Amino acid sequence: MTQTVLEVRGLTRRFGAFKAVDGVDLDIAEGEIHALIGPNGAGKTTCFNLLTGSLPASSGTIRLRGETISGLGMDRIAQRGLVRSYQISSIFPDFTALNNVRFALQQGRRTNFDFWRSELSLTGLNDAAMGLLDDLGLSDWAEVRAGDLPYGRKRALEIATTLALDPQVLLLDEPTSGMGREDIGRVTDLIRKVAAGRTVVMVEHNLPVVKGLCERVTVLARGQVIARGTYDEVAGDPRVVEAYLGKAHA
Amino acid sequence: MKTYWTRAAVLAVALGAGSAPAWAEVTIGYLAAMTGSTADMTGEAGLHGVKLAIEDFGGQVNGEPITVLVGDHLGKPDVGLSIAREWIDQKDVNILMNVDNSAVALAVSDLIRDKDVAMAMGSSTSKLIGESCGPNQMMMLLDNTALARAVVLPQIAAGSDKWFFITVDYALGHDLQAQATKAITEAGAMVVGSTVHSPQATDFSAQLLEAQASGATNIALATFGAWQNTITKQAQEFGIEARLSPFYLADTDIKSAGLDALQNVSGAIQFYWDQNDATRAFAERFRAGFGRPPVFTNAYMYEFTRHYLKGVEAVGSTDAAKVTEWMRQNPIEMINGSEATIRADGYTLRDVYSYRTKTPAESKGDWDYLEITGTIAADDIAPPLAESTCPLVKG
Amino acid sequence: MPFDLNVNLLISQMVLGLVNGVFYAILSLGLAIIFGLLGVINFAHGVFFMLGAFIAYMLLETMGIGYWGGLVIAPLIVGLIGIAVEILLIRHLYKLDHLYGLLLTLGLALAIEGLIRIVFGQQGLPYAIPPSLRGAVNLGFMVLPLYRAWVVVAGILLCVLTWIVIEWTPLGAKLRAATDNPAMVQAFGINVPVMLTLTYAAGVALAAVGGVMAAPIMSVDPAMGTNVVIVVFAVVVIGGMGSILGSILTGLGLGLLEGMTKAIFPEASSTVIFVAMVAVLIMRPRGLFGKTA
Amino acid sequence: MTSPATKPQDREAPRMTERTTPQFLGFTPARAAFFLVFAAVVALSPLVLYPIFLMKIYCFIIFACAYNLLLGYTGLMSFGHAAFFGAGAYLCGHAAARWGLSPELAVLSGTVFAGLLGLVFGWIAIRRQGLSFAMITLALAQMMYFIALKVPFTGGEDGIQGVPRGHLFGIIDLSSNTALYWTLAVIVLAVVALYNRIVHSPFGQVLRAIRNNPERARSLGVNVDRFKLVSFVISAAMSGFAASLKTVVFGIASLTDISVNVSTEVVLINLVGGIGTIFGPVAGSYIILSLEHFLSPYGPWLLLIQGLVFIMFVLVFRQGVVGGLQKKLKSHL
Repeated sequence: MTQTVLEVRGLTRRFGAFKAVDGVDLDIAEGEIHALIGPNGAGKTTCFNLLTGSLPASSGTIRLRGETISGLGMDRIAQRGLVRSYQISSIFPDFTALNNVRFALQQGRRTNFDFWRSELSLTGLNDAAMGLLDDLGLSDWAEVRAGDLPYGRKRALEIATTLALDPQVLLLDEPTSGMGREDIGRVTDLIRKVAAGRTVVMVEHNLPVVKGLCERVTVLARGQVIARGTYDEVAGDPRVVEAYLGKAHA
Repeated sequence: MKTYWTRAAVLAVALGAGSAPAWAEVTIGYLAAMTGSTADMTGEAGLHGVKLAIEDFGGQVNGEPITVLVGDHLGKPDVGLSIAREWIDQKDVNILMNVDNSAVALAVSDLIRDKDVAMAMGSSTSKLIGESCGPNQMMMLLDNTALARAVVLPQIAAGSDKWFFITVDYALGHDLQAQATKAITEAGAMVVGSTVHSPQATDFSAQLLEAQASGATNIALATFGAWQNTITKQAQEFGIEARLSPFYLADTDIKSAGLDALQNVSGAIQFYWDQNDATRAFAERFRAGFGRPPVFTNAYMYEFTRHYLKGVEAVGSTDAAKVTEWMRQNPIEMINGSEATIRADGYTLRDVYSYRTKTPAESKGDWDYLEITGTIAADDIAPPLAESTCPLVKG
Repeated sequence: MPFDLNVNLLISQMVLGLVNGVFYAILSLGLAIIFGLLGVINFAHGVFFMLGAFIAYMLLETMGIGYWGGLVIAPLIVGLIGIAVEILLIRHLYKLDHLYGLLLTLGLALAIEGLIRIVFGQQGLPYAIPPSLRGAVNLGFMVLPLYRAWVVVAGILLCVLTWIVIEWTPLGAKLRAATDNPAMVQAFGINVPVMLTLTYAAGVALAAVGGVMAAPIMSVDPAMGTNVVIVVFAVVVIGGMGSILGSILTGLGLGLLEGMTKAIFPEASSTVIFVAMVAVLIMRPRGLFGKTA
Repeated sequence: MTSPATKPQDREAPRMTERTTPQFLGFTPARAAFFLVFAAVVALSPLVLYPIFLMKIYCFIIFACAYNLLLGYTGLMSFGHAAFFGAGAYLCGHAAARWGLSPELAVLSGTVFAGLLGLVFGWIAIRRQGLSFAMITLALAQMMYFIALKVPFTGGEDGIQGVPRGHLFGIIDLSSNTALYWTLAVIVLAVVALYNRIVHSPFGQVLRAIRNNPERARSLGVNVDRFKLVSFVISAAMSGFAASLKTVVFGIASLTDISVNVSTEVVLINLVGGIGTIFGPVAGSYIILSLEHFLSPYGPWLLLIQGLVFIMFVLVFRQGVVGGLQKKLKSHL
């Protein structure tokens, strides 16, 4: 098997007495598309928040390429190449779509503290930004204020912004939620395209999308891993059926 | 409310005049705290005193109209300074009246040092007649040394031998405390303790408890205005037995705190409206326009404005040096019939009067608060010229 | 003589500090309730405190209604003003950034203070202690004026009562639920907009009760609210925003701390609360009773 | 490759054309036009208005720009800028009056001191957001006020008086109002240009991203707290700079400079002028200071009117004068 990029051991997060994530182990291999699925309240998003450092873990370790990243802030983790998108689209509403992407590209340029230089010094990034917008079908929207984009476009813009960082490991939180059928098709294609050369971990409710995209699947329920394997393997697992449909159907 | 509109009218005239060369007019700049705890006592009312004096002259002197500019320094030196500067630069002001705050007065006094402007100050910091004195600066109020003596000495003579200070944490308060402490120890009495209160304070129970614990016969209030009113009320609440000795007590304070809280207090005052027929006549005139009798700060505003205008008339110009020279050389005619003179350092030698506040039973109603019990001769309390640090005196 | 410590003096200053603490507690409690439900920091809180005192004064001067009447009527009037303010002004800002609520109430505070100064003048007005509460009790180590004893007892009772209403009654449960999730509560048929209006009114009425209680101690002064409200903000930051019990305990505790400082090191008494705030913020950024998460 | 469904909808989305707009030193044609108008007003206004009053406006323009950088472009509402204004004023006054430093060094020390204070306060306050941040800064500033009241350094309520204007770089005698006016005029124009440059730079882009969505900025690898702190310190230092100039002009540093009114005044200026605009601080300073200047003889009426202006702008004209204009002209001003 190929090398493990992301290695998680015993990841736990308590809120008071409640364990939202309870002793989760994960091994994500280089270059794979991995899905995290499970019923509502299974702890998938909390798990994401722990991986990206936006929530501190109660216990457990997270290693990225062998280096421990648990305990680092979200910005430091992002700088190391693990970047996420959000379930509810997270954009810079007052920026144009182009500027949203360009701002992410700027992060690779160490120009953040340049206060003496004109913004125009960033126009060199415009072509790269337009390229990404084009990939997501957003080129006609480049000059529109991001806050005024329709919902599906905001999601696409968020993914474009995330990709602009060229992350090694990409965490996508429900990338297709709220999208129309056609958009889902395009995003699925896009994820497949960007997965070349990088690793993708996604939380996804749309099981056909998971089935079509993901090489391996981890199923969470009540904060714990209850099954892992290929889509077909876990789909046949009685515990998974039970978790999704309740005991009566097991 | 009416007064605001009249002020607007005065201001409009002043602004209109400002654009044309106004060298011929007599321009009085009335700079006072029109907002804040002394505003009711002095601000608006003092302006009324100035206006009555102008009225005496029929609104003009030597055929030139008299204009009044009004500014609110808010008790802030920077605000006062910028208003004074603008008046001097733009409005050719001839005399600045009142400036009733030591910090503002010091700043403004410094500003006019090399300008052709006179200044009659309603502030009492001893510095103003000491190292910061000036040839065109005159002090209308008793300075802190004189005030402290006027209040303290008669009471020590009457047997008050242990003093405790509650002092506002301002330069004014500290200066007053220092002068009074000097007067007390020189007279052979004792200071048994002191405490400060912050200018933001609204509760003085801590200070009063300390005062009570010290076993003092008198609690000297080196503070004024709203703080003093609250202290007197709370002293009553705590059943404090030591006598309260305020330095600045105006009729308006008694009205505000209630005579109940301030009965049987002894002190000294420069003017009381119910002293004699002359003061009562003036009070009647003042009241007709302002709705209440004048307090001492309103009275001297009238006395000094009148004295200044007489000077302008006599000298025949508004040249500050010449007019102030005249003002020093001629006695000021006081409302109550006495006379006062301005010394070289700017201090005004005047008699003051010891008083006792009435009890609510003795009082016939609003504004009937004081009983004048004696006269303190000007020379007994004046800061000695021999000890003056004023360069004009030494040189 | 900062360190000339006298135990009697220390204890009496702490008792007197408790009087201030009661005012801090009442005010920060009102702030916390309003903040919890409306998400608005009510900068005008001090002004409503001041209005309580002024209305009590007016009731006495114009209608002869004394302290006890004032203690009931003034908060009711202020509550009505609060209703008007919420409906006419604050309501329109809920969908915006919370900071606009702060700015609006700041403007309100300036305007009301200006108005009071124009109408009542600049100087403080007298308000006598009610005859039934004159006199003093001897506690052995100090003589405590009866009125202050009353303020401490009544103030603490008022705080506890408010706390019980919020924590233990169905009304309070609805209030807390509305704070957590307005949409859900609306689905259950509780009229949330009305609840927001009444909460604001209750919060400012509480401030007015404090104002009436303060009137006989402090002079009835246009600046009395402004002076106290900034200290109360520090109390709220120390206690943790939105915590009901936290604001009560912190208010009382800081009153004690301030009293203690007056006895030991009077020069620092005006800064001690702010110093405490800095210390708490460095060690526990969410405040003493702030929720973690 | 675009199918009909991907075409922009008919609903009007405001289009910005910054990609194609030419810029010079961060000035688009619209901003340059405004800047030239401002420069012309600065050059001509002393003919009709009292120069010291104009200089006061310029000091407040600088102060308001400093504040808007933080509120309008970083999204942090401080209620404690009086602390930095006061700190700058006092140290500049102290340096000029008691150490005898030349005006440029005195102003520099005031600026640096305010910046350092900003570093400390920023470090404490930045851990909290939104309303907590506002209240903490307010309380910290109030603490500074009480300290200023107590320590002998500040001269209590007398303030530091008689601060000499001195000679700029040993050459230009600032005691003449004319020389001082033109010095201030050049400085205020330079500061507005610099402020425009900071906002429209890669650094400014980061600040605006943080204001828009701090969580997202962090997830893209931006150390949000560090940028907030840097912005806070720049704002504090600029406030100290403004206060130092004011001290040189008026010759006094006093408790007024550190009182809570200063903090609310700068918020009001920006609210009226336009939060998050370049020329909002300029317009706001002219409006609010004129209002104060002409209403100051009317005592409490000023308070009432200020309050009503606050309420009116919060309820009806949140974008401020320049913000409203910006919407009309569809160009960032």
